[in-house]
Amino acid sequence: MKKRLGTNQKRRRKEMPSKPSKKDAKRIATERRAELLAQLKSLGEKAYNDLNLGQFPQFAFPSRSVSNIVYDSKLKQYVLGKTNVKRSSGNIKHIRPFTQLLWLAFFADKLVHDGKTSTLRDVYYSSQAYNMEFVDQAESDEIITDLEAVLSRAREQLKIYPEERSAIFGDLTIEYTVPGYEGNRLNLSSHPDGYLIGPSLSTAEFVDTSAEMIIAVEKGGIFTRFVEEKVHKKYKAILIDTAGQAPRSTRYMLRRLNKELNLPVYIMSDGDVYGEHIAMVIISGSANAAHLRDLTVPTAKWVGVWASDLVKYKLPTDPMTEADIKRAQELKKDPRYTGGVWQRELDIFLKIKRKSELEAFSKYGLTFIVDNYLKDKMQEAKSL
Amino acid sequence: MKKRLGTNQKRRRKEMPSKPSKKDAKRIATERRAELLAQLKSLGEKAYNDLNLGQFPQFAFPSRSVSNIVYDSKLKQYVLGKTNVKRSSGNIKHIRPFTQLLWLAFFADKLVHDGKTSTLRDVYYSSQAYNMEFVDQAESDEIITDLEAVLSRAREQLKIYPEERSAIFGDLTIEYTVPGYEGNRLNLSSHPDGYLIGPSLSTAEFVDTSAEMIIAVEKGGIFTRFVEEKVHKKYKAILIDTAGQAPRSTRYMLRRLNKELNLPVYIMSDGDVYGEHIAMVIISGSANAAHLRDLTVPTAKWVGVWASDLVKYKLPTDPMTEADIKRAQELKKDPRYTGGVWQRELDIFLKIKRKSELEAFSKYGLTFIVDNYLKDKMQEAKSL
Amino acid sequence: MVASASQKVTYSEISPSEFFYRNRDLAGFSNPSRALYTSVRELVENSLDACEQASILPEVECKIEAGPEASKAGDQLQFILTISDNGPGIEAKHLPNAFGRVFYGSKYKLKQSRGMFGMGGTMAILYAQITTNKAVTISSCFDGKIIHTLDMLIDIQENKPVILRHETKESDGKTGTSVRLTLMGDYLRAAQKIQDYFKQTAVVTPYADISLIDPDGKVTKYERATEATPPPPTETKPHPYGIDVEALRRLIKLSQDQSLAKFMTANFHRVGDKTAEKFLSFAGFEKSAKPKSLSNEDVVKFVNALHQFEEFLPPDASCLSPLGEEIMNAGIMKELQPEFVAMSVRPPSAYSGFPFIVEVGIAYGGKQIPQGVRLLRFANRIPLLYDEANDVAFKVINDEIDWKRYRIPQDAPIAIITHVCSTKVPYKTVGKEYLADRPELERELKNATRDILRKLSTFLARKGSMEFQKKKLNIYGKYLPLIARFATELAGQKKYPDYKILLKNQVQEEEERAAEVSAEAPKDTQLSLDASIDRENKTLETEKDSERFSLNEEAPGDEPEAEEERDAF
Amino acid sequence: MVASASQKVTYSEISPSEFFYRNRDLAGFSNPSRALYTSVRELVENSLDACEQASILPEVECKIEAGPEASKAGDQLQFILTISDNGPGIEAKHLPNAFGRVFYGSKYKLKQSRGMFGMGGTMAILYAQITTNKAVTISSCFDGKIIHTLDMLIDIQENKPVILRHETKESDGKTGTSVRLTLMGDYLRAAQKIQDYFKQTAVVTPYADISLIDPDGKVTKYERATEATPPPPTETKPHPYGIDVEALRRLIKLSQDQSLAKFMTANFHRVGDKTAEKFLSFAGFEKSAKPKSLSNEDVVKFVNALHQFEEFLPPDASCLSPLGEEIMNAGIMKELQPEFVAMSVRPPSAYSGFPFIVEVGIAYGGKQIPQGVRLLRFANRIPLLYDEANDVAFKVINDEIDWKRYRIPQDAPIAIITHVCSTKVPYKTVGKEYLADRPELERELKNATRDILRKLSTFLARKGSMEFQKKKLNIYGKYLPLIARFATELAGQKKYPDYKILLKNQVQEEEERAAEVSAEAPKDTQLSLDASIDRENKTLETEKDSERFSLNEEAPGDEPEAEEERDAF
Repeated sequence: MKKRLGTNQKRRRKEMPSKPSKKDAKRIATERRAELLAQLKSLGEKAYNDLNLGQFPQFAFPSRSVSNIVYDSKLKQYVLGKTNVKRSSGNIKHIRPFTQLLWLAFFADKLVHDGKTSTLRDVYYSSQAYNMEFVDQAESDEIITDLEAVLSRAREQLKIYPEERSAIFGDLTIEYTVPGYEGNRLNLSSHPDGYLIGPSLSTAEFVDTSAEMIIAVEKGGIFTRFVEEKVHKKYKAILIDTAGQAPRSTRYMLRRLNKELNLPVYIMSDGDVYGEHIAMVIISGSANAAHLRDLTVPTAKWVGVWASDLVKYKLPTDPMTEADIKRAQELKKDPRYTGGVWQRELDIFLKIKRKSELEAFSKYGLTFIVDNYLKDKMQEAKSL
Repeated sequence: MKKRLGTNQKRRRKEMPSKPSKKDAKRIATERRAELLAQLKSLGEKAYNDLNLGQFPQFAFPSRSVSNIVYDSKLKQYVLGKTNVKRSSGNIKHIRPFTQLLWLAFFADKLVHDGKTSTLRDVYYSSQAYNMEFVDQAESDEIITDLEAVLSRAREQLKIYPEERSAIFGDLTIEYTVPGYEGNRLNLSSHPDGYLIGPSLSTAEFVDTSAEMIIAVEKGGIFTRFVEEKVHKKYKAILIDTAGQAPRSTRYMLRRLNKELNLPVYIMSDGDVYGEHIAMVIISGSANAAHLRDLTVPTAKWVGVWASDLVKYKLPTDPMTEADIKRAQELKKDPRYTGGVWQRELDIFLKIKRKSELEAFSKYGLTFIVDNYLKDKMQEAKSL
Repeated sequence: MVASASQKVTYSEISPSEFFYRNRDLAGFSNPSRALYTSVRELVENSLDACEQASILPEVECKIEAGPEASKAGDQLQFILTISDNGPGIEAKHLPNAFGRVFYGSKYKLKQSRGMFGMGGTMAILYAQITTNKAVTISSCFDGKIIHTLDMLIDIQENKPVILRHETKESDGKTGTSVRLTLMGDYLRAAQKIQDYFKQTAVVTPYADISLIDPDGKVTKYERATEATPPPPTETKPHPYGIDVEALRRLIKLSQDQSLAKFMTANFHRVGDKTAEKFLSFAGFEKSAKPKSLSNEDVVKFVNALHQFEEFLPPDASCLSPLGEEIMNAGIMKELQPEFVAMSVRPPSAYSGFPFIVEVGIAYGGKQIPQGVRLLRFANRIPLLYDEANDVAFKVINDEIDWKRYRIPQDAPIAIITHVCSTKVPYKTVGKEYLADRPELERELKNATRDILRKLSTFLARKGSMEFQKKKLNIYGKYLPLIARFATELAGQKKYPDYKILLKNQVQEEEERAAEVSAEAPKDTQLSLDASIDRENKTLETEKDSERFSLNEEAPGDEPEAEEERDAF
Repeated sequence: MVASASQKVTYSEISPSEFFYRNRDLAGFSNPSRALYTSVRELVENSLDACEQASILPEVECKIEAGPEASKAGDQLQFILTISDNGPGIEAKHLPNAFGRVFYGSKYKLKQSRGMFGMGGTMAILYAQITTNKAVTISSCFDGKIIHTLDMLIDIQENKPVILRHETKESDGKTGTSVRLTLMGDYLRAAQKIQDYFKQTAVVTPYADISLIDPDGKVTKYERATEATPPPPTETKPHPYGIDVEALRRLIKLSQDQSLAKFMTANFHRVGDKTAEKFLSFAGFEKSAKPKSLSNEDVVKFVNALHQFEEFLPPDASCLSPLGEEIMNAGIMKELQPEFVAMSVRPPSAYSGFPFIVEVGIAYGGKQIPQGVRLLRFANRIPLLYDEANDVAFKVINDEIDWKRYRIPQDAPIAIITHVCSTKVPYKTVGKEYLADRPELERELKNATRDILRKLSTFLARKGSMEFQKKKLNIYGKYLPLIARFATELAGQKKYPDYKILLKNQVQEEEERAAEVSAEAPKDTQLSLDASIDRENKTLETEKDSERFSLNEEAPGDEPEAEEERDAF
């Protein structure tokens, strides 16, 4: 199958910082894969040798307990500290999770070898083929995170994907690397309902774009509204629907769009503390993923909905719940939240004790959010 | 923007029962729109005239109370009976919902005129621009359903969409009718992560396909697995991810694929009573939408996961909860569930009191579900 | 083990005062705080009883003084307790025994009084004596001329008073009694209960002037709010249902009557010639038989028949002295200052032959009553402060009333006042703290409570109905213009239709309807209308219910369960 | 209203039996079912008390016969109740008063007995008489030679026995007493309580042979399970803390002692020369002062000092007769047949000068004990069946024990048996149904309960530890081969490594460790190990905890709160 390039070539195309050739893309992918396989194999060899020496094999990896999660103000994200934990098969309390972890390494090795993807749920069930079992999916998810920490690699590299459905739309041509589609290209403005960001899009290479910015929104309804109101044309923007808290693959995608295409990222989320935190996690990452890199966009800008916008635009609001208030107070102490807009808006939330959401602008008509609010905000963003 | 047709034209293309020309598509759309606008206007005129006559205006529409939901065994779906309810502005208890209903008709009229879409949430907020208000979204959703009943039209025709995210993948070329994309064509096999079924896909016309069947699955993970294992090629199938209970727009899409392209529909859902019911709702519709037509696929086949498959394939299972059992007992009495496989499988569920899900086949390896289970089932489906 | 030789067993007799000395917890003297409270209470009740028996408007003063610091022991301290009243006084010859002898008193009658066991005052004096070894000082003027003053101890082993001093002096014409005793007590712990006791006593005796002077000299006055008093209770003959074999034997022994028929009318409550005759025929006795001729077996047969005969009249209330609506109202208004008060006085009833009357009052709102339901219990005008959860009234209010029926908000500020008066209150303990759940009593309490709740419900509905009128006007005023606007725009018209006449008509009509409805509130219709108003207050749940209800009204084919039973998908 | 002329007030005295006749609810005779139960119980307790005082292994028979149908009245029926024992008998001269006079008896002593108020038997007879008018028949043989049989009524007004018949006949050498009375009762309603009463009595008197013959003639036998009996209780002198002014006055009056020091050692419990001297100096009295020289004020001062002096020895247990572990164990094993039983007998303690001992037993498992915690309460060997929720033991077990500490599953089948014995049990009512929450009693109950729960906890932990060994073997056997397989495949090897030696070593090592641990169970380590075994039983929650715990053990820098406090995203 072959795809033609998008047809709007008359527009000024964004210069690719380093246009990768098809060959390059393939080579890079192959190298990455070999490196990963070597890492997995060495885990097996270590355990094998230990057993032959009459020793109980063990894993050591960075502790993910709160006391070992520290904020790296240079990286502007949470990272793990120096404390390691040991999981030994010689300890009756460890032998089960140890075996699970080793099995998972073995299973991931097979996935990578076979070029297959799987879901978190698949992993939970697949264990049974090997006389391994998990009490529930929470237990297997936990082991997957352990393996991420052991390898310092995201589960997506191990071909394990969660079932999450964020979407993208805009003038970006990509080239697939997944089996059967290698070399195929697609322009992401061709389907106005948006493209799901799944395994194949996550692993695609970027070929060409005329976009000058990325606008990420929290909700599908607003994403559709933005497409309908042609925000992608008016602002030369690639639109991303994070569908709530942005999944890792989407954060990875945002980072790549930012780094590889040198596009600024703007985030528009609901007018509550969770919305503020959705923006923050895109920018500075989460504590849960402190053991991983390459999931942050330090230069991204949160443009709304701010607590101050609730007042300024007289939006319909709901009262904040006890939980909302507690969350706001916690975030105020969070090292990621130092400085400017972050503290200011938290303070306003805590003062007005109200919250709102993006759809609330419909009070002023459906197009207000694009024609007025977004416009104001993009103006304002220049000074951020 | 222009799209070329998919390149696999060497395959036998499915004959379109009536290949609509571009003009036809446009004409049909225009006619539909005019009809809808006339219907809305007449609502306004009736109220206007009543007021001028010194009478309290009122609406009459079919009651949606359980006693008025009856099973039509010819249509094989639930329909509303003959009982009408009246909502009069002269009744202190009705005046508020009456006004809301009239406002909604007015608002929908604007949407259709302006060619905009909106979400259920947008409607909730938009009311405020008109001094109308809803206590919460549940209230506005209820009024939207009332208007559906008054007009006998689905909310999607009024340009009101829920935020639901089902997806489609396979060799189907469509032509958009949404503003800005009129006439654009797209082949739905070009993005292996799948296409979101949103407003633009819902309103697109079908142009061309080589597919011979539709396979609808309940979950994104299985959808991705099917794409990865090339089920679309092996079975010449269009794949649909219903993302749980199929949204109305997806059921409408399934019906159109079935009717317009004459493609058989096969449904594969989780091995529990909810899975069975997901299949049933695609086939025979829901009681909630008894006031609407054109949302059923009476010839669709449910091929799994059956309760008997749990036993046959020795799947990992969980015990059914009290709620599961109660649900199964209710469904046994449901008129849609008369006959063959439906009753039989409910009986087995109630006997073994266990449930499972599609991913459970991963116990036998990731490809088992396609290489073995799907194969068995498509064989079996011939006799259904 | 083989049975060894018998140990020596010795027998002895003890006096009644010795018994209660040894087991004083039984009478409410279990610890220094409870003892102080009980002493105050028993003596105040004696005073009130005395005044009321004599139809005197009571004036009672209770003074609690701290004794010398030196007399302190732990948290306890010597207190001097003085209770004075303006009652009829006690004849000098009865004075020593009335206060110095257990089982001696004026209360062993079939007659309503606060005291039941006739030993409260004596127990207080006994307790004072055994804790401080001090004599009690009793002053009383009976004839309005001479005041007798006694200093007295009790010889507990012999159950008799020991008089240490007897003085007389002239009176200024007033009668009354005063008791002054010194006891070890714990005022700190008792203070709250004592204050509650007086406060609640004031609710049911608004015709009394009561003062409390506490150890700091602080005076709390509960002033007379009405001069209306309940009629003094009178003694009554026993009701047939309350007769046991022993009682019948005694009556026969004393009787001079020549026939059973006469014997019955002379000795039994509310038994006339006709009833006596019917009964004797029912029981199988000759009406002319001589009472004294009955054999032992006859007596038992007679008593069993008394309990089974169903045509005796219920006891009348002449021997009882309920508070009545007026007095209870005055008491509640005075002490609780509620926004609304209602009473229900039940007709006389009886358990085991003892007549009783239940009176229940309800007070709602105002500044003093906190949110939630508070229960104030009284029996023969005594406030019952302890062991609420064991009381039959508590059981009735918490378990047997379907509060939802009355549509009273859960956290409404309510006080329920229950008063049970009887010639014999069925206390479960000598400490007089809670009433047994006799079925007859339970039934009457339930009926009275339902009655007052209905009244409160009506009041609240009427109150709601007034606000309803205003709201309705607003609603039509709000929605009709909107309807006009949307209809105009949707129809593509330019000019608004004239909806103002509609507005006027409708409001008048609705006002009339609401007025009718509120006159017979509370009813479902009324409340459903209210509910639809409540939408405006954003209470969706109620709103949905009323919506469905109204649809059903007009389309009777509809079923109200629609929402819940609809298909899950 | 103006005060009207005084009404005539009349005074009268009533006898103790008259008082309790009028207020019989106070003694537990409030209705026909309760009265039947109370009669059975009071008479059986008299019999048991008599046997134990005489160190005779008790044999008691209780027979309940239905009276003639004709005597029926409603649900009530005449019953003939006969209680016979093999006790020491009662001397003929005491026989009439012991059963026919209220406040006359052998129990007015500072000595442990089931009876407290000395009127249970008399009240049963009185109740029988007033409901059926039948005389009671009492037979007793005291000397082993002559049996005296009396037919007797009570003159209630005079509180004295009226003997209708007195016969004697020769005995076969056995002593004992039998009481036969006819009363109106409601057996249907009382049956359950009566059966519970006997069943529970059997738990605490396993040395007694008790038979119950019900109205249908069905015989239930509670047979002797042990010949061990508790030592018979003896009389004791009063403890200084229990002395009040009245008591001191009486002692002084009777005393012939020449000095206060001698007076104290002669009259007070556990007061020797040294303590007397110390106390007198503390209280400010001359040790050589004559007791009779004390003034009234001195007496009060003396008593206050007695209560404040802190160096008196606590009362000893010589006057008490606890059951002891052996007897209680026998009783519990016999009646409840549990899988595990443990006892805790507390050292003697005292409240207000009355010595008491708390004994608590726990029974776990077996076929008879249902799931959940059941409480069986006893006081001086009497089962307490009514008003459980008011009892101090109920309060302790429900509110004051932190059950989580003992890691006993919530629905474990447990019976807790509490026994309080004292020279004076702090009942709250004459009906003897529940104990007051005296702080000293509460404390002892708490300590004893904690003790038995610790024992049960240890038992359960050991039981768990045995199963633990087997499970551990399974776990290593399961996972080591898997580890070998995955390591081999991942490393791309062909041959499995030899992991079997590891398996063998590890299991031995673990067995030793587990053995140590179980010997000192229950500890956190043990339970944490158990928990990790529980993973296999799919309890993830516990599992996660233990996982975290173990990681921390080895990497002390880790904090255990990791999971909960992690960022929500």
